[in-house]
Amino acid sequence: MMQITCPHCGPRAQSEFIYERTVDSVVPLDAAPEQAMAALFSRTNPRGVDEEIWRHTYGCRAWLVMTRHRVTNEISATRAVGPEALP
Amino acid sequence: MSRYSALGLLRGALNGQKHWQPAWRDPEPKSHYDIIIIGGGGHGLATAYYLAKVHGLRNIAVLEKGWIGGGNTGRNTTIVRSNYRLEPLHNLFEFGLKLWHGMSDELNYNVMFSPRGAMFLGHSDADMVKLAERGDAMRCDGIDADLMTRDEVAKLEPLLDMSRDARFPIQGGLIQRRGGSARHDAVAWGYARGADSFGVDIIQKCEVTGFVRDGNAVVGVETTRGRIGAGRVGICVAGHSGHVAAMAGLKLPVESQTLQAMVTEGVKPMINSVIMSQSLHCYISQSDKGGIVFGGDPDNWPSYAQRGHPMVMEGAVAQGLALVPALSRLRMVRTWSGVTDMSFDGAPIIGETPVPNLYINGGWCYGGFKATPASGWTYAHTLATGKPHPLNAPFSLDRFERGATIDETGSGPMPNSR
Amino acid sequence: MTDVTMTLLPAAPLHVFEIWSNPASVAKRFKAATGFELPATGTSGGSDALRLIRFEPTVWLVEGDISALSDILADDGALTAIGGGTVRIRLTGPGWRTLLMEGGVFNAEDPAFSAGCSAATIIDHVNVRLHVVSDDVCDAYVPLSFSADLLHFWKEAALSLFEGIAP
Amino acid sequence: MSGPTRDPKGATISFSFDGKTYKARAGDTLAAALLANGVGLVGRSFKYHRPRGIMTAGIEEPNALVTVGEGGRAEPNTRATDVFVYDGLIARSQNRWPNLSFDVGAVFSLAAPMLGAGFYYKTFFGSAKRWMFYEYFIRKAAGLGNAPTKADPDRFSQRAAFCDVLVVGAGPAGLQAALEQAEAGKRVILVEQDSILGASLIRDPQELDTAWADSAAARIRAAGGRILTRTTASGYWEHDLVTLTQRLAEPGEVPTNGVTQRLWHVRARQVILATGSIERPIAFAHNDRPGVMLSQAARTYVRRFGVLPGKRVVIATNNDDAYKTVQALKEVGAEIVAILDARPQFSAAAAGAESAGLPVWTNAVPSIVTGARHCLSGVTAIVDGQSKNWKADLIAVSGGFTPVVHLHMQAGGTLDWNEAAQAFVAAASRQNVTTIGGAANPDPVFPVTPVSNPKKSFIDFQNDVSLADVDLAWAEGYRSVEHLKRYTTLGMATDQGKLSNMAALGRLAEKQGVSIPEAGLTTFRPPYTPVSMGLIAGAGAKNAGAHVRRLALYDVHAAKNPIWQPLGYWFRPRAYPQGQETLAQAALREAKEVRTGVGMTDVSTLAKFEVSGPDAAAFLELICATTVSKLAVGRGRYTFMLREDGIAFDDGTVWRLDENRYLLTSSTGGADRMATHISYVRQYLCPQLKVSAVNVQEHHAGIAIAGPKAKAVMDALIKADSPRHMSTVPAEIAGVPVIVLAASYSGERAFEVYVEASHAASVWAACEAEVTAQGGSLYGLEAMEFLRIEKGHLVVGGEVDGRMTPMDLALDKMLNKAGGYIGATGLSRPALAEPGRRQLVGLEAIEGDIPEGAMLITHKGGSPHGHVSAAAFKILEGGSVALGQLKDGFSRHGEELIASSPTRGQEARVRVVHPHFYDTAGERYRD
Repeated sequence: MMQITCPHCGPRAQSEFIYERTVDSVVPLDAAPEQAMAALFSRTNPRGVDEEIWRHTYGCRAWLVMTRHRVTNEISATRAVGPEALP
Repeated sequence: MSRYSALGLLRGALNGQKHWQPAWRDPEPKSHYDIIIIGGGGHGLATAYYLAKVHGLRNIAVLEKGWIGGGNTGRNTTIVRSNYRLEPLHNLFEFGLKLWHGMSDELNYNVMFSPRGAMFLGHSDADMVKLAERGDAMRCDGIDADLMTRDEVAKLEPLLDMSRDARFPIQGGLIQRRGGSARHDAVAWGYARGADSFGVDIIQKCEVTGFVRDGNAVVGVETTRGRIGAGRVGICVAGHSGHVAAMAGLKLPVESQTLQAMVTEGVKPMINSVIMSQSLHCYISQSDKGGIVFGGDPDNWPSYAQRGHPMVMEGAVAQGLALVPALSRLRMVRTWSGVTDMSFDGAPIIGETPVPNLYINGGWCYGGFKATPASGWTYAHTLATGKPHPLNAPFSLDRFERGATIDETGSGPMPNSR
Repeated sequence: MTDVTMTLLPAAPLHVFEIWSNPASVAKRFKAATGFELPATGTSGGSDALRLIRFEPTVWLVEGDISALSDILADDGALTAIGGGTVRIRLTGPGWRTLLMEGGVFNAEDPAFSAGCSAATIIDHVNVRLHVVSDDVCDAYVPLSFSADLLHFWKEAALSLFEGIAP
Repeated sequence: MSGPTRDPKGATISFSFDGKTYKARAGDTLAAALLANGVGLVGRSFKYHRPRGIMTAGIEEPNALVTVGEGGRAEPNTRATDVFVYDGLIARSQNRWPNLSFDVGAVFSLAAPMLGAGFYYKTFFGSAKRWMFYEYFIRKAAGLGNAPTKADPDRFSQRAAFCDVLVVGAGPAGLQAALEQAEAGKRVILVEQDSILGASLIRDPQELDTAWADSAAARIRAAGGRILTRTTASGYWEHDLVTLTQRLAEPGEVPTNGVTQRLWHVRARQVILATGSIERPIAFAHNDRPGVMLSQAARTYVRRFGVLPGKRVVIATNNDDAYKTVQALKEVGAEIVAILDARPQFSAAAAGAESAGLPVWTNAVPSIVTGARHCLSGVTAIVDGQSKNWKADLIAVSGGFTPVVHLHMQAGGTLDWNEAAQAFVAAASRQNVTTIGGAANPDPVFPVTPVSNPKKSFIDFQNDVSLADVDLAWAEGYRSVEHLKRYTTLGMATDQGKLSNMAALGRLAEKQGVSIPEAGLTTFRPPYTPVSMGLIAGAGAKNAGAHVRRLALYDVHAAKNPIWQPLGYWFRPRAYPQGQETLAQAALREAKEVRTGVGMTDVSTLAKFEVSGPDAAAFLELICATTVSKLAVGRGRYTFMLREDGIAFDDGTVWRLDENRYLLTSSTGGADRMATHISYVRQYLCPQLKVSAVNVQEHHAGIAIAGPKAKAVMDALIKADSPRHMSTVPAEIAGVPVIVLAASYSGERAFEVYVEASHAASVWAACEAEVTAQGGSLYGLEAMEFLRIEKGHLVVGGEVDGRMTPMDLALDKMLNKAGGYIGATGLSRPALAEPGRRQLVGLEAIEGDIPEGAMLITHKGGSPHGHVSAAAFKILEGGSVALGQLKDGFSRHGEELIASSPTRGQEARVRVVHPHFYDTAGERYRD
């Protein structure tokens, strides 16, 4: 069980978070059909570092982007996404 | 190849079992093969075996980066069944199940396939209808499936909690009596020995590091043991499909996730079949050595780490104990994890790639072990003829973007099933 | 002897106060109108008359008199009632920290998690929002549908923690 | 030979083994107590049922496995060395029949020459059924203890903890480290699997003694540290999370407060492993017999437990540590008949022993021992190439030391080879973990090459794997260490290779002609020692980790004793039977009530979202595939939602409550998924929107009132004219503010009342009074299902099964023509428009009742063209009708098919029709 640093709440147990998808699989709202299907159905799926979208579902409910190594589980960065927020 | 038999063992009893030969050779790679299969797991070895046995090809190599059977073949819960709801799936797996029933004799290697019955439990009327629907779909296509009453379930598995006020009370089940479990390692070893006997080169500690291209076409592989030419190359490395396909510039509809399983200390027989559930996500069986083999859902986040996570394990065990409370004082003695190719409809991918001469077999999610013979048979057909076998035609790589997915659970393109 | 007790607080209106734009201006208007700052992440502010507890980056949970809040938000956010779906369970006694470690993953034993702090976490599979009222009191905001089971879990856990052998 | 003995003085508690009562001292392990009572034979091996005694004094014990406790508390395969005797402990031996002394299973030993490694793979051919015949007997012979058949009466706790430093192992090194860290102001947790701290100081008194251990412990506690005994660090996971398994009661013991074990999830900033090492056995023939014991174990029994495990003792060693055992045994009067030192030269310790008059033999390696079932009688060794014999009742062996690096390796750490110690030691780790003490600095040893008959020289004791099995696996090509392990089952027993791994690696390296580190090493995975399944499950064992979600109106329904139906984690009333009514009778009555009068039901579980802000409509037109912005204030509409791949995944209604405020409802089963979807779209995809989308699923309880008299009921309740179909008004019922929506799932004029859940009971009571006054009654989910099927309404999880597009469901006319909704691009995939897709149809029975879930086939023996997704009866006129999915179904209206359910032996002849069986014009909705 990993420890994930929520950009809002600090280090918390992975149990509070849910993985959503990789950043490269986000389908932008204005994507053309081919672009949208490529995002949905093809992954770099690296055996190394990737950027992933997680949500602090059972914590502050905010979304975050995590840079994580898929073999060692080293998390090199997390950053907040979403509307502008006060500190 | 020295033939295996009880007589052979008796002879061995007199000579200290000294007459047995290596089960497979340890050859040096040749400079060129007609077909190279990347990946010496059960699927790759079965493919090589059927290429030789069914298609008469001999100049074949299986390249394994570690030791054969060391990936998901040796890291699963050994369940064999074909009880899928959707037609392309149950047809493929049923073809495999028929091969399982003759596998030990076919390979002259006892893979200990034990058709003790694969049972899904139903916990509500709604579950029972879903189970009936699945069973009806199978029966209409000629595959065995039987609904079980509560009493029949209780008789088969006396240690299930049959109380009416259980959190998930057991109302009945759906059993596939021809399903069961097998000795996973033996499947890899048996196919390896069989393939080797036809002259297939099984080359261990030989990792593929790149593809040799002629224009767009693949004409060989670069490996840690040098360049090897090939007429056709088949990727067969489920769990790491994305990693290998990337060497050919391909992105796949696959995300790698960890699936863990565990086994308890051995006890005298207590679980008679393979127990699964329509509402819960755990599966329970007992190995011939007496350990209770236990599995659950994959970790639901991408990972190539062959390590499990306590929270996933705790969830699966809680579900299992709710079904079989008598497991409480047994002790979990070993855990293991496999890296699985989670495809974006839950079904495998077997067929051509956009790259000439390069084929792919992967995306098995957490259900690949039982498919081993069917996967090998159909992939061998595809590699030998360049065309899909009717059974694997629906499982093409391009089905996702075309919109022809085979989504057994209806959960859509995200493997975390949002 | 038991050193934590659980009490259900009476149902009361709860609102979420969400800011979707210009948070700094809203904060200014808020301070001017109420006399206290919009609380920072992981804290609460105000008094019994109006208390805001922050659990989310752009959302505050509001207890008390909300009459001034719509004007403060103006077009930069909205107020939505959610109180019907939340049960407040008050944990009283020095043992509340230990109790919250049972079936939990959040460090409620951290002394820095003190009066005026808030945190949301998961305990025995239930999403729980915590607000420390004082050294001896912590309020838990629990979804109504899970509250009966969670209360049962806490009662069993409390028995095993504080009666019999030391933890 | 008399076997082990102890002065019986001080024996105060009693226990039983195989039905016989014995006395023990408090603080004894079961192993110590059995030895003290002269019990040498404790178990039988797994494969050959060989007699086995007590080999170790720790958690690595491979042989002395017993079942402890009774009923649901019985713990099979408990190591006698890892259970402390309590008064009344009941232990039984395992894997023997009819009894331990005379075990019929021992015939397997006779067949041993046939049953080498991998013999199963080479025989028992024939059909799978034939294998199952053999397997029946194999399974019966396999396994060790019996599982309990009763439910566990005790509970298991799981608790989180956080610390600066976690120290694993409370030997001298661990205690010292914990003390330093605690007194430096760190939050420390110190764990020890034994019941006491610093136990090795009893075995090997140093300048530090147990009094020092006690004072160190007191200082650690005084500095705020937490010390847990009977606690094993069993798993080292990601980011320095360590799981600890703590025994609050011994195996089989009744716990004082209901909790028998606790699982700790400890997140540490730093972990210090002071886990020590495990002594290795030596391979010689019959080295598995009772009377063969590890040297340190013998010393432990003498010094800690006051038990003399043998009177005439042979010592076999390749290191100096065993000379401490010589000393310990001599102190209590045992006769040392020979010291077999494998080293060619006298070490200082060996020379010291010899000068003290002890019979030390160098270049001496044991080759075979003899004995009866219960004890040893003689030892033979090869000394300088010559065979020599001694009479002895105990051989204490030391083959060197294996550092406990399991946790280090679980943490992802690598290992270094220590040539002097012939052992792997912890090297680098990517986690914050260090190894100290004996585990980091094992004693030097001399490598020993076995000189014995490999067939009888065991390396994995429990699984009966001998050197010959390793040799055979090698010869057959199973040469990687993983193949070897899997082919021979070496290291797969309950001790997971703690004693056997190094011996096997040594043999493998010898065969390969390489060094041990070149031969490889298998990976250690959790758990370090076996962990009870009940502990892993924790409180979740009772409810599968899935709490029942209770309705706000649970008590109101429960008082009416309904039939409940699970729906996700919720339980909802399925029907309210009257008198002796069956479910079907009650549901039909309730449905008729709705068709002819009025009924009410609880719809609180529906997903609900309050969406407000200037961009609310724009946001909803992303989520919903229909238009939303055209709704006037006070109006609502049916809507549905698509996944990004264009497949329909939920449906519901959307209502414009105010200029900038909407209420969106969707299915119960999809509620959590929809909440995530809405949050993702709002927070991740369009953070710039001025919108607030709040999940109010539980805030509002929902009450549906439906039927021709529903309007009259509602008019009376709100004391005003009710809103017309698909309109909404705020109102008050019983003095409580509510929202009234005029929406119909049943096909009748109907309303949904949403009320803050905390006030739902009074509103429900008012509604029920009014409905009853109009002659109506409550209805449950089953009636609702009848009503909606007859009306042809969809249900998520039924017709909306995650595989159907809006076109397949005939919803495409409602799609927002402007596009822009999520899923619009996915819908353009070519195969979604190709022929052969399943499409929604109605089915009317021509003959027989249509079984739900049945397959639709054109002729007997044909492959399915579709299936029945929901079946019901026409409520007033009778007759079986259903909804289904049928290949190219839109163009097959009028066709006759068979709805076949072979698993239930049911079938019906059906006609494909339009999927609306009731009021197709929708006239009954309107006033």
